[in-house]
Amino acid sequence: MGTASGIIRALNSGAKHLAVKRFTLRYPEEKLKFVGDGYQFDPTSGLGIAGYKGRHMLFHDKCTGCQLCSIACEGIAEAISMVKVAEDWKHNKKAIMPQIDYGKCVFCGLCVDACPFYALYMTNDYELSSFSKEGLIYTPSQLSVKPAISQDVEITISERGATHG
Amino acid sequence: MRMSNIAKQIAPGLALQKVDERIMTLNVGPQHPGSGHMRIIVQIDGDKIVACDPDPGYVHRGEEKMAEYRNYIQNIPHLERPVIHDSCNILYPYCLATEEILHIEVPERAKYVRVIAAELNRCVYTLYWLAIYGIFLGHSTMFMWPTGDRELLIDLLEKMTGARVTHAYFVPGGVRNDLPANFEDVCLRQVDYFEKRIRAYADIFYDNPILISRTRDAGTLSRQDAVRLGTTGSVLRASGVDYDIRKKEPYDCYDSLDFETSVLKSGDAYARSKVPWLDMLESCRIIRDALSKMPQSGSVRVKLKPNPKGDEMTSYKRVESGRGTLGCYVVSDGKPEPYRVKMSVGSFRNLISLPYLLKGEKLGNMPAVYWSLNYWPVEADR
Amino acid sequence: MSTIAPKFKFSEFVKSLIDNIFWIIVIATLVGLPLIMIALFYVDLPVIDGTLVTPFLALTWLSHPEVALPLVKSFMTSDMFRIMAFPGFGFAALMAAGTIFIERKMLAKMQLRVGPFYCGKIEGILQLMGDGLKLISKEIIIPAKADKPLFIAAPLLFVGAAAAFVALIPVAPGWVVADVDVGLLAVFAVIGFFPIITVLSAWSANSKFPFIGGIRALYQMVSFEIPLILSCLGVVILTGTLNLSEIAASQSVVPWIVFMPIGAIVFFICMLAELERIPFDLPEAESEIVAGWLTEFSGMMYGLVQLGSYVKLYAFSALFVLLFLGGWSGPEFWPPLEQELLEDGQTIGPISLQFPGLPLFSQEFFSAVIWFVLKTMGVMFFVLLPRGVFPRIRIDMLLQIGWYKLITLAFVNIFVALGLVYAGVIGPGGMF
Amino acid sequence: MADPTFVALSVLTIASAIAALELRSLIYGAIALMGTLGGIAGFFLLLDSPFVAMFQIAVYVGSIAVLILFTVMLVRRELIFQKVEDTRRKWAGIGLMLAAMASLGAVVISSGIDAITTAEPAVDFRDIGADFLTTYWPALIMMGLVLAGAVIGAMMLARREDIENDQRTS
Amino acid sequence: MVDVFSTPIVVMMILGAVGMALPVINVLRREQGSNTFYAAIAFGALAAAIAFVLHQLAMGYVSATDVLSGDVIADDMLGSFFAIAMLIVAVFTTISSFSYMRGKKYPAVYYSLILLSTIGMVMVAYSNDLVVLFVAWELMSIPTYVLVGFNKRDPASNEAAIKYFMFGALASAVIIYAISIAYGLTGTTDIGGVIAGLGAIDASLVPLALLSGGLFIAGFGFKMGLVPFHMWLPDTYEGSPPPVAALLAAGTKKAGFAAAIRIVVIGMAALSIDWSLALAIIAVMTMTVGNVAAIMQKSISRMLAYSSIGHAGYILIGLAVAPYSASALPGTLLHVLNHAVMKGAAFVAIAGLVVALAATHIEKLRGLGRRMPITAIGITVSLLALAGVPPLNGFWSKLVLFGAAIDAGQEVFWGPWLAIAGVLNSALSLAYYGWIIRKMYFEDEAKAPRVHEPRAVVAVMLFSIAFIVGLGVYPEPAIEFARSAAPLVGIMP
Amino acid sequence: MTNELVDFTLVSVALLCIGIYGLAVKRNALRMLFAVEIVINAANLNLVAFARFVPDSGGQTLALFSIAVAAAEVAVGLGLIIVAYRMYRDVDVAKFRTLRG
Amino acid sequence: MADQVPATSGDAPPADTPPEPAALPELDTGLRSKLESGLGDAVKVASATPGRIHIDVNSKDVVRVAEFVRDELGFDHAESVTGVDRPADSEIEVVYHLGSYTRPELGGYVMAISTRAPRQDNPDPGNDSTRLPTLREVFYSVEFHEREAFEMLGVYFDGHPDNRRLLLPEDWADLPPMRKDFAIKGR
Repeated sequence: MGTASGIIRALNSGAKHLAVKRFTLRYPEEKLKFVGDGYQFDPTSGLGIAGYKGRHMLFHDKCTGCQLCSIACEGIAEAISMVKVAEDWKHNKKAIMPQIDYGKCVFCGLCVDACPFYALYMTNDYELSSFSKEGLIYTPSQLSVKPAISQDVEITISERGATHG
Repeated sequence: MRMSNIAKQIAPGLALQKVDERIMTLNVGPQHPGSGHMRIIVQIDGDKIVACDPDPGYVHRGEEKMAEYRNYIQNIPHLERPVIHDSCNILYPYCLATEEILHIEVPERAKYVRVIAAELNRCVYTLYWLAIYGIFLGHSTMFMWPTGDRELLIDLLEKMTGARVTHAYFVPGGVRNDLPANFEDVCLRQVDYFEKRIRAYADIFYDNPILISRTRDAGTLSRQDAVRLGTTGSVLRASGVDYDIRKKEPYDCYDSLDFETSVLKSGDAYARSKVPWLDMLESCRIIRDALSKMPQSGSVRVKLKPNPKGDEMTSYKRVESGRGTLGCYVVSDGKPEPYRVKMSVGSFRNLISLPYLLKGEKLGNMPAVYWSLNYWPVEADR
Repeated sequence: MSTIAPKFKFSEFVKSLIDNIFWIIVIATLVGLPLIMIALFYVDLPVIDGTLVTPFLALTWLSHPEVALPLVKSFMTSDMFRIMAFPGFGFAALMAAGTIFIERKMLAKMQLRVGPFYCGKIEGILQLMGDGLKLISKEIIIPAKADKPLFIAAPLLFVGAAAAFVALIPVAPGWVVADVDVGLLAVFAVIGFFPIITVLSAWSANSKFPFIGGIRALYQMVSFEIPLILSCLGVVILTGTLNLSEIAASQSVVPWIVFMPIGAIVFFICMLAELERIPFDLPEAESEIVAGWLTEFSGMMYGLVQLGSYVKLYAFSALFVLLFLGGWSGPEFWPPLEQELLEDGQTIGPISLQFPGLPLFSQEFFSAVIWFVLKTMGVMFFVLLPRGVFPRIRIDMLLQIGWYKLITLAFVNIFVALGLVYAGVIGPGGMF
Repeated sequence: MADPTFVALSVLTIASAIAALELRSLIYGAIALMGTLGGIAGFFLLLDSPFVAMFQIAVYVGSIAVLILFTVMLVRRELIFQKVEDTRRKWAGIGLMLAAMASLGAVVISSGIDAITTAEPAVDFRDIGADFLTTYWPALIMMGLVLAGAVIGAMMLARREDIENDQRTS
Repeated sequence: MVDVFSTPIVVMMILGAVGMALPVINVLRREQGSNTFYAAIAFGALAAAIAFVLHQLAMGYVSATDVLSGDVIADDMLGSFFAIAMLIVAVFTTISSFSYMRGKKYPAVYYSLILLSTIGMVMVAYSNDLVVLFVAWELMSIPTYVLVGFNKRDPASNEAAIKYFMFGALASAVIIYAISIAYGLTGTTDIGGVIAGLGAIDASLVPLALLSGGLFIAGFGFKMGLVPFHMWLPDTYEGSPPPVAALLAAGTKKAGFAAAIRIVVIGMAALSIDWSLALAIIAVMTMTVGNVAAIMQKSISRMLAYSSIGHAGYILIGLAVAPYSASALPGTLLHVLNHAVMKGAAFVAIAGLVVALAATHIEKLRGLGRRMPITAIGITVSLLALAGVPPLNGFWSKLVLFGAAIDAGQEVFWGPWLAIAGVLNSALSLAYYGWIIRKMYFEDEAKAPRVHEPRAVVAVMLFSIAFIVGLGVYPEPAIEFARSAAPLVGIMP
Repeated sequence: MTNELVDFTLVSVALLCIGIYGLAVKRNALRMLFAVEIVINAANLNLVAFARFVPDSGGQTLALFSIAVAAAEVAVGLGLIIVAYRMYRDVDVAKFRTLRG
Repeated sequence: MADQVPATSGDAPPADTPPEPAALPELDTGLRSKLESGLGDAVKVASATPGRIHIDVNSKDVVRVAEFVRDELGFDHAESVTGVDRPADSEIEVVYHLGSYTRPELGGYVMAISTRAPRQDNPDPGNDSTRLPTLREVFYSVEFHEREAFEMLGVYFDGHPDNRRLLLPEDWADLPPMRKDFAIKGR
């Protein structure tokens, strides 16, 4: 009779779950809230600051065009290339800045680790899809814009199960 | 110790020449829903498997070769690719070996953070594996529940590392960033709930009489054969061998944590499917223990020289990953790049037992036995 | 831009559709209607109530409820209506569609997810239509070495057999397509067609996985047919008839499941196996044999097989209700309408409302149908529930269950029935 | 004269009987045989014997045709389409068949059997059940023995002895 | 309604219960072997059945032969006579299988099928209704299809089975067609009713009745091995396991005669048509073809097969002259009984040969007299009896048969010619029987060692020698029994 | 009752002849089995037709028996054919030529 | 390239001077002495750290050494078989990492047996002199590992029953890819 009781217990468990809250995140309407502003790196202490590794953000006023980010990426994804910008910065005589191809980027964040000047951060933006490959290449000027993101949902755990908002 | 009779039983390779016409050759191949990224050439006679030849290599991408061209840090995002669900654990032995080569001592807090991340990642991997095991057995609820509950842990890992699956979190010398604020509370709450959830799998899955009758005595691997075939991880522990690197050769802070290894005796597909589940329960315990014993402050990373060079030496380090012992053999020739990196992965080692286990089974047992080996094709191919 | 149709623009697509529809309407009005009228001029039209029906007259009648309702009523009693719409295929297909929707939502709920959600605004209620449209628009791929006639015919035959099965199911007193004296035997005769169709389609696809699946389906259906038949014998012994309507009518007091729970359980399990539902969905075990005998079907052929299998699901559930749950019997929902309401209409203040021909159906009929549908839905729920709870079993376990356990239980059930009859408790000349 | 249903049924039955023997593919032959059996069931319905008709369908289509199809499918694919026969023998057979058909038909037509008519209602199938259990009960028992013997024998024949039943030899 | 305690029902119950129990026991015991165990059970059941039939006869519970009783099963002398003959054959088969089946697979199925087939034969003899007759006929046939093909690995056995099955299935189809016409003409399936109905049908329906009769003869003729329908017989007897061949030659064939006596003879007599000439022609053809073909055979089982075709011809003489001579049917019955024993013994001896020497070729019989003396004596006696050599029982039955034929000469001119054909054929048959005997005793192999004879075969041999010689010396009781069992059909209206 | 007995009997006779033709001409064991089935069905048709016109339940009873018997016969026959196929890898009766005397 | 520019951030001083090798535990020394006493000159201990011992063995002796290690020391399975290309020595090194399940005290211990095969510049896998005796008869678990080493480095294992490709495609016609002279595109 162990079989019968096992079957009944399984059926009971299945039926009970009809009353448990749904777990699904309804993605386009709801977006998951992330910790902080994004992944940053503190070169003095050699430690990162916890955050989501999303699209990069480039501070033009700090970038010196030293290519360290590009070199760091070379063995990994080769997503960063240095391009000329029509800007005139004192600390960036060559006027080259990173341009990132998100078709190749693996979001490891090692370029952020490599930047000694706080010029490259990562943000919480992950909605980067595009209809063309060209659309995935972000020029320095695009990278300098802070993405406007609204992320509001977190996992909440209650008596009737965990759910997203 | 005498030579096993397994060697005589398994014919060298699969005689793929023209066999008896009633024997049908099935390519449970890369496009078949029941194999993952590999091919199992199965010869069946009626409903009974007479021979089987696993054919991995469909997702081979030469990670070991690539590692010879990049320096120790740049290898990190690559080497985690084989098992992105278990990326912390697959980086773990590489980091340990590199630390030995570079002579680095890891800070105390980093050890605990590493252990927490590794255990969370083990659960993430195991849930994914369990979900596929469920769908292989035709149990669609067991596919949905673990994939849903996995979200809890992915959420935690995302808070820790900033990425949901490919974390690239471990580096030689520690981890890349400290825990976010208030992480301990969130982690405890979610892990508690998670443990409640996975205990609920028992009713519908592990105690389900149909599942038990289906996987009991399917593909039984005796203790002796498990040792001889060199299986590892849950396959080995399900056959009654108490072998866990975390206990046998404790790395980082495992020797200070309180946990048990889960061992079952019967060695069939049911036991092999239950051991990872028991492991997950232990993981919850380890995480809670580690959170309570973790130093509240301190560095989590040793600063390295830029582009560090190791000594001319070799190092072989092992950890217990979701699929068993995961060893990394690093040969250094004094250059910034490793001379040779070899991953000894559990999936690849367990694959040897597949032809042995499937021979004589029913075709209906094929998915159950195959996936109970805790096999991840991408990891085996590397 | 899509690489498949680089110039595609949705607005132009819609515009072309609207163009087509416009021209079709214009041509139909200018050419088609006159043609029809001319044709009608030469056709002998029937005489109804002493008046010769002309097209014009027919149109005017439709606007007049007192004439139109009896016409509708008479249409509703016609054989065509019964076969196509109400107790027949249309009703069954509707129930099947409802079943699919309920199955998906319920399974999603059980698995803590949402299920179909967007199509149709309200909880994805139009998802099935969307799927149907998709299947219709998909290309039908026939394998090169397949036996084409058989391969194409198999889905049609499958749906046909399911429809034949439905035709034997009474829904309310007198509402049945084919009221056969040997109804239960006819049901088994129809069930016997399914394995043949399955195995033929499997063979005709000329592919390994369908063949293995077809053979599995054959084993499964043939070996579970025997306990299925045996489990019904208890009911036949107690009622002394094979007519399904009479069997249902005989349970107006107590449904047979009270006396024969074992038979009901055996019938239910066999039903799951005949329907290839989880845990007996071996013929479609995707992790072993891709999709079993359905592997090579594509597009609407696959859709037809699915439709057929859900219609079959409805029919089996209805059969269970008829045999064990008392069919349509149950307390009436509301008292019959008063006679004067029907004749004189309702007077509210100065306005008096007339309901000519209001009772298209009687109250008993409505009550019966509602009870029947409710019970059938309940059985369907229990058919659907195991899908979320159980894994698939293995073929040797399946055959062992079928041949040893279920047949034994079915015989136990027969002896129970015989015992009841000989004890004089029930059955012919008994209490009920 | 016979009504259209009868004519259609007889054409179906006889044509599919011929097709069962003459179609190139054995599978289609088996399907045509099912047509014959179904046609016979239709005749039974015409003859007001629904019980026998349903029994015919259930047994012949439900089990015999399945068995035949199954056996045909076990046969190698090229054999299914192979048709070996002696042409002379075939024509002789056809001639013989036509002659026999003509003579037997003549016998039947000339025999005055068409004088047999009846106006009585058809037999209720419950009487058949009663017959089974009263008059013919020894035959019923023997029928059970026949079926049991056939099942035992067929299982003995079809069992394959080259498959050992144990799973592994270790 | 049939009495539950009448002879046929009890025999059916005994054998059926045991026959069904054997496979169940096999399943429960979960093993393959243990041939002797199942054989002993089967032998016990058969012995009990024979004992019961004899007991019923001795106590006088069995009614006189009566076709018109109206019951579906007639518990009469005719049936009991055949029942005894067939049960003896079944016992022979079972005993010889003791040795033949040793080491072979599925003994439980084998003995179970033998018992089932025996029930069929017995019930054919007893049945008094076409429905029962048909079902019994099938019960007799279907297990033998399996039995003939029992050696699954042996192509000869399988080929024999397929041929036998094809003809057998056609035979049963033809029989049921014949039954359908007879039923249509008379509106009943009771044999008495059919006979009465056929006696009174419209003249216009007579062609159909003839068609029915012809189909009956054809259907039964397949089993009896009459000449146009005999093609399957040699192959089947040669290919099948020898004990099964004994069952076929001595058992199912006789059941065909039983059915023929019940239906054809009596029914056709009622139809008052001169059908006996046709039967006589068939008889002559059958015996001639059988005996002539037998001379040319190289294999002893094939020779015996043709010889049994020849004997079918002798037996048919009795049927042919039945309306004209009162001793025709007793002669038939007597020869049926004798032939059952003789042919059964001969095939059992072959089974012994197959077990001991693994050969049936005639050349292998050289020196058998020394190598297997008892078997050789048994073969010799049974062959001599088959040839109708005087002091043996075959002589008496042939004497009665030919006597009846000559007796019929008073009414039909061809009666004596039948007898002459029979005598000539007997002489012809003596030639090849003698040849075998010569091979066994006079063509001696130089250093042939003595071979161990299977004990079961020896037992059968001893019994049959005793039976043959005993009835040869003292034939009166058998003749008397046959006379009492034979129905009276000579009375023409 | 618009159909007459003779019509059914004629159909039955036609089927009988077709079946016997098949048995005589065909060399494929399965086709021969088909032919046997056709003959049995012809007989069944006859039986039920006569039973309707008598009318009497005996014919239908016999038809039921014959259907059941045919099932048993087919099971055994197919078993034999399968065994033969395993040995000869063929279903052609003419290829079974072990026994030629 | 990578060695010109630091890839990691930070300019902290390197962890200098390798730490002193710790004294080996008793188990390690015991194993080492057993090895040396049991096999004598056949083995040369290349390195020994706590829990690890790495021995160099001539290819002629490798089966004998492996049997000794299995039977006397209790190592019962191979964890990995690593091929290392040494073009400088014109040799290919194959390292067997052996572990033990049956002896609990050896659970944390790994023995590496290293052996070398001659290397040819124009390899013809399976037909040239790059051969080693297989250890499959000693450790069943090396079967797939040795197949991998065969296809990746072109070391033919004499006596291995199944020297087929495992991971690489069946039509791979280039150099064995793990050799140093097989260069990744663009590097």
